[in-house]
Amino acid sequence: MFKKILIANRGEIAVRVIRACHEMGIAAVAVYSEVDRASLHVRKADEAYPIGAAPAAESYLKISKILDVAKRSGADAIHPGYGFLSENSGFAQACADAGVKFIGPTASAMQAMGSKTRARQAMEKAGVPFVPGTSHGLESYEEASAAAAKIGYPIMLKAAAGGGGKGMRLVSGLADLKSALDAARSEAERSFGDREVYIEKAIVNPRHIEMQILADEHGRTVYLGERECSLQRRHQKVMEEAPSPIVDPGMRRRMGEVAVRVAQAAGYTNAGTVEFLVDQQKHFYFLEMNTRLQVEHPITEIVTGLDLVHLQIRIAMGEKLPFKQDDVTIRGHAIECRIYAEDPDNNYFPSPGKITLLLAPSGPGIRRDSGMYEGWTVPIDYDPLLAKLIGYGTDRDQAIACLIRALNEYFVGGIKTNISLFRRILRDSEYRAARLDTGFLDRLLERTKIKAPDSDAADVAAIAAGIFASLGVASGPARTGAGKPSGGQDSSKWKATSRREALY
Amino acid sequence: MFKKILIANRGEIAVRVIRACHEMGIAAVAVYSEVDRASLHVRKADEAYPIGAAPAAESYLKISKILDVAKRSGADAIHPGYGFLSENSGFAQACADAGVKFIGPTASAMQAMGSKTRARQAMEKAGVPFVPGTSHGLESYEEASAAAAKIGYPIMLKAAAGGGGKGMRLVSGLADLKSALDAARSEAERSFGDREVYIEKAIVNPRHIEMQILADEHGRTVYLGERECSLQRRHQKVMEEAPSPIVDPGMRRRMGEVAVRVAQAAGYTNAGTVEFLVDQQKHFYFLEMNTRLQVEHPITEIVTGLDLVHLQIRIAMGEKLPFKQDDVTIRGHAIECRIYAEDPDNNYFPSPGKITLLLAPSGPGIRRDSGMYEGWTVPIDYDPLLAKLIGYGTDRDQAIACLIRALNEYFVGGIKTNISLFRRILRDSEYRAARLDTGFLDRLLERTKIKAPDSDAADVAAIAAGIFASLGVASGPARTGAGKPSGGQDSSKWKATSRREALY
Amino acid sequence: MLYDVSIDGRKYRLDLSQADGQWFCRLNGIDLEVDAILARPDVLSLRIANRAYEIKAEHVAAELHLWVGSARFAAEVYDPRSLRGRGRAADDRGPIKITAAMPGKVVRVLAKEGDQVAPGSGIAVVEAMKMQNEIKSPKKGILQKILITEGAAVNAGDVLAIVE
Amino acid sequence: MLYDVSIDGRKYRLDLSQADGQWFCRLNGIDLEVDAILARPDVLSLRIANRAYEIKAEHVAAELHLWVGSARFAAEVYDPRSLRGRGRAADDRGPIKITAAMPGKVVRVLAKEGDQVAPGSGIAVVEAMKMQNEIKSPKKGILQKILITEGAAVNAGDVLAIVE
Repeated sequence: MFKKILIANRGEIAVRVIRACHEMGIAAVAVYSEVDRASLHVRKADEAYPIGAAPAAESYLKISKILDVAKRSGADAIHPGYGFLSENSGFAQACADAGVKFIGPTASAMQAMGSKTRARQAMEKAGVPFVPGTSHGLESYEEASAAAAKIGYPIMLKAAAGGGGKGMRLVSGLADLKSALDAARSEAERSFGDREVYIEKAIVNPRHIEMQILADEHGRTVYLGERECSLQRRHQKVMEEAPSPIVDPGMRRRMGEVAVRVAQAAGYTNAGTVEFLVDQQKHFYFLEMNTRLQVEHPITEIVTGLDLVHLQIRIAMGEKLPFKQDDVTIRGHAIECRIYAEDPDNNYFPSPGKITLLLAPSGPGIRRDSGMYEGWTVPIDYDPLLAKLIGYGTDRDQAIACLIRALNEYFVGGIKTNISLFRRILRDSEYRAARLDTGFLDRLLERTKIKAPDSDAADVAAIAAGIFASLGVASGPARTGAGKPSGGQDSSKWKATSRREALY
Repeated sequence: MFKKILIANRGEIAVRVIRACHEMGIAAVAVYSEVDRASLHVRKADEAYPIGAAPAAESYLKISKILDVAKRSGADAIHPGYGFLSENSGFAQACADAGVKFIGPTASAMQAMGSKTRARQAMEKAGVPFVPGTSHGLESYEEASAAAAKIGYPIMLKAAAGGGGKGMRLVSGLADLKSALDAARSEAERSFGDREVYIEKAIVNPRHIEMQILADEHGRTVYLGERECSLQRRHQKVMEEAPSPIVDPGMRRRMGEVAVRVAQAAGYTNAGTVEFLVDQQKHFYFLEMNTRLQVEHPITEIVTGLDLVHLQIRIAMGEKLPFKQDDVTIRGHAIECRIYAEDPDNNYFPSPGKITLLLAPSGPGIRRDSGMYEGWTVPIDYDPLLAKLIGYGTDRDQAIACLIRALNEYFVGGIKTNISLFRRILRDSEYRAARLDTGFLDRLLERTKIKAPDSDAADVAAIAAGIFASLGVASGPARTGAGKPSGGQDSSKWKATSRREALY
Repeated sequence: MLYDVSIDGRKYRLDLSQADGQWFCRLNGIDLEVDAILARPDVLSLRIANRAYEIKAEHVAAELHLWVGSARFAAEVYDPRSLRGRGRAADDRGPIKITAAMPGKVVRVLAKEGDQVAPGSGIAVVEAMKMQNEIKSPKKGILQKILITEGAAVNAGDVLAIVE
Repeated sequence: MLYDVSIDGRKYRLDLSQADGQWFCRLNGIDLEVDAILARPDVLSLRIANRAYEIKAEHVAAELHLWVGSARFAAEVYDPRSLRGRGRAADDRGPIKITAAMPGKVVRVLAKEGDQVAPGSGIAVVEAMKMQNEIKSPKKGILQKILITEGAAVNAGDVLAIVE
């Protein structure tokens, strides 16, 4: 049994893991950088240790400092959360060497999944489906046209040495193959000094669907159903749901069994996620494995009724999984919104700052995992994820209805957030019809956002403005919170507004 | 389809119904008494109408005023919540007469269940089990001893005209019967002018378990599983859980089928609850039917994955139930704590007043249905229920763990609450072993509460006291909220504490 | 800054100062490594030698309560350089104000000015949320003043009577 | 009390007073039945002819935003008896302060004092949360003053430059 766990992370995920520790009667040790002293995970922990300056490289990514805290605090285990050191096999190994249990897979399993080529070799042996392709360089146009005919158009030409889109060409038919092959080869030559290109089937408008697995240290691996993660902006997930609207029980079992084979081939233990691309005919192809807890794990928790962080800790303590594959049931529907400090009116640029007012939703069908509080100043140094709002219901429509209601209750004053984006998505008719793919969100954002001129609401705002002014009680951003005394100057802003002159 | 629903209630249940309305795209109309202008349900509603002075008889119980608001606002339907007019068949009838749909059973079904004798007649016809007894007056000692022998000791003698414990005697064996019969008869004579007494089997340490049912207006009635409600203080429920730890699938089906028969015998529609007493051999006996939504409905929602208020509204709109009995599944475990404004150190006396600080729990396994907010003054005029905290998990132990964690996060400053009571219950070994009955809580409260002298925590408090004082930022109860401007006087309390003299 | 602190009646001498965001803390002569952030006006995030605490401050009538986790303490802070107002809180001598613990309505007044009262003697009955609560004298003495009448509304902290 | 109110640039004349907890409200000459409670310092529960609204006030740098439900409005309130400070917000003449919309670090300064700038000309690049944002001139003019240097930290609302 662990008596004390160090959480090598910050923000909402650190709070989430601290809560699990407290539920299991385990003391929670927080670490924090200079700008995170006032962060919620420090407030909620049993012990808290400073580990350095704001840049992650000097604090949250600093293995020696974190292991030093583990030693000083006497922690039995370390939970890495997601991001930071969570997929760093060197860290997992360093924990093992220091005699502290890393709550996650072994370093060797992480390495097996971390290297693309080693992963592909292991996966091919396990019969895992990849995107069809030649997987070796093409000698000639004739070989290319034969291979393309076999795979079927559209196809993608890719530089063997490549990356970042260089040497890549989408080819929709034989007519375009010759010129595309020449162009790709010369671009590959120029970019990488290597003109070798290969062919892969082009997946048009794919879905991104992932499968959660859990593996104990006694050889049992189970899958807990899929998550639909197609809503992305700049390859970042924005909103996820479980189950996927297109996955039926048969497809779930097939994907789940592949995911279990992937994990077993790598000797994987603890929680992990196998990501797939899914084409319009519902063929699925292995993409990669995330060897950690995912941001979006709560939606799986809700539809399965399991607590993944409890199970992670129990697995790390050497317990056997307390259920079998057949005991896992999927019931209801859950959708997660990632609430970011970013400005929807300014191309979703990060918007750190002080939270002057926070009205948080609750009630039926709502789970809220948050790392923020009223009065807290969001630091500029890290990922701008503030909280996750999860809506759930008997079915997808009800989960959507619940989320819209809760988003309307959610108010984060003083900084910009992407809350309005979720309202837009959830009301979109394509979204409601579950016609999702990885291009969905870019298309939605390209459509001009028509701001309906709501003159009634403007009239209401005019009256409210006068009432606020006459009550003389509105307050500036410095009113409450972290380190600053309150009081005394509350009405000054109003005066500033009503009396300012010139320079504007 | 309803376009607008009036909620004839206040507090957390009004907020809960408003949320359901918003989720279904229905406008919500609030009513409020003079002392409830600042209450949360008024903030959250689309329209809000004052209906009179603080005493419920002049506002929330005033049928004419509520129907007048329904008319003025153009509401299609009225949701009564629980308490107030929710079980008033006259109100249900008045709604029907006014052409406004009452979201609940018909007036005649309410009357059928409201009258004990009519209900018993109907239930006997439907084969519903009652506590065994003679159900008619005993002519002689011989008749009494024969009946008692047949029923089996212990038995209870009860005055036929009785109530309030008068003319009641618990008899544990034949030796005591004669004197008890004489005493009961003469007490009944003195109290009610009628010496008739009858015998009922005494249920020693019963459990109180209730069954949720739903009936649509097309003849389908289903049961949604039971709730264990044995934790009571002064016959008021304090904490409920679903499922009951002693009910297995077979017993659930038997109780559920009886509950469905009860509802059908009364021509019942919409949501209702059939209450049972359960003895130590798990025999269950019909107690009464609550013809409304229960306070504790959320725990059923969580273990079934259904939303009872949505379903109430859909049934009232004439929809058919969207599922059959076989589709209802019970998964996981949920426990509800009723957070009351009452003082555990002063015999749970109500403690209204201003909430100066509110830290509310959230995260995994937590649902919170609340009617309070920071800055709000809890009025003295109504039931002191502030909020409901529901913990859930894969099993009972996990739900308990989650609740303890959340209760530790919950802080309501400025008024007293019973939060500490739940921590005590949840840590009690009898409770954790699920050995519950209606006497459990009284026995727990009788045990002396040993306040562990925590000198470490006292040292911490001493340091904190000094830091608060040196920051000069602590605040009096008038700092924020409802109607009062903030600021300026925040440090005065500290001065009052450090400078006060005499008279103390 | 030097403070005399009383926590549930237990006395502490606290020497506390702050410079450049660093705290210096000596409690009853022992130096402690302390670090504090006011997360919200009544919420203190406190670290003492790397142990983390969340302290909530609560003002009920004239009293200050501090919550360390779920344990509540009555706290008093004095400036020991002031000669007044110290060490008399637990003292039974002198007049005592009887205050209302919660808002409510005075239903009955049970004693009159000049009455001899014993500890536990009823002074008045106050009703709130349909429950009645008897307000009792905390000590033996003479009822010097009654400041309420039947039917009056009282707020938490209002002085109801003074026992000499 | 008479107010000139601007909501997203739309002008209102508002006459507002309060007596005995009752509000008197006339908006652009029309009398309205209004009732308001300040639930929290920045949250107003407002009733207008029985319609209920929750209004949130937000102060971003020198600006006031009011949220009616999920719609945000930029609000300005003036006392019309004051001759100053009115009706110039939308005016393009006169110097304009360029302020930082969020806290961050100045990565590059793109112009120097005395430069001619056009609307959209880059003035500086500010980085926050690993993303870079170019600060642009809102109008044509001469860069009168630059108040930042490369590497400097800025807070939301800080004046970065002034365009004449």
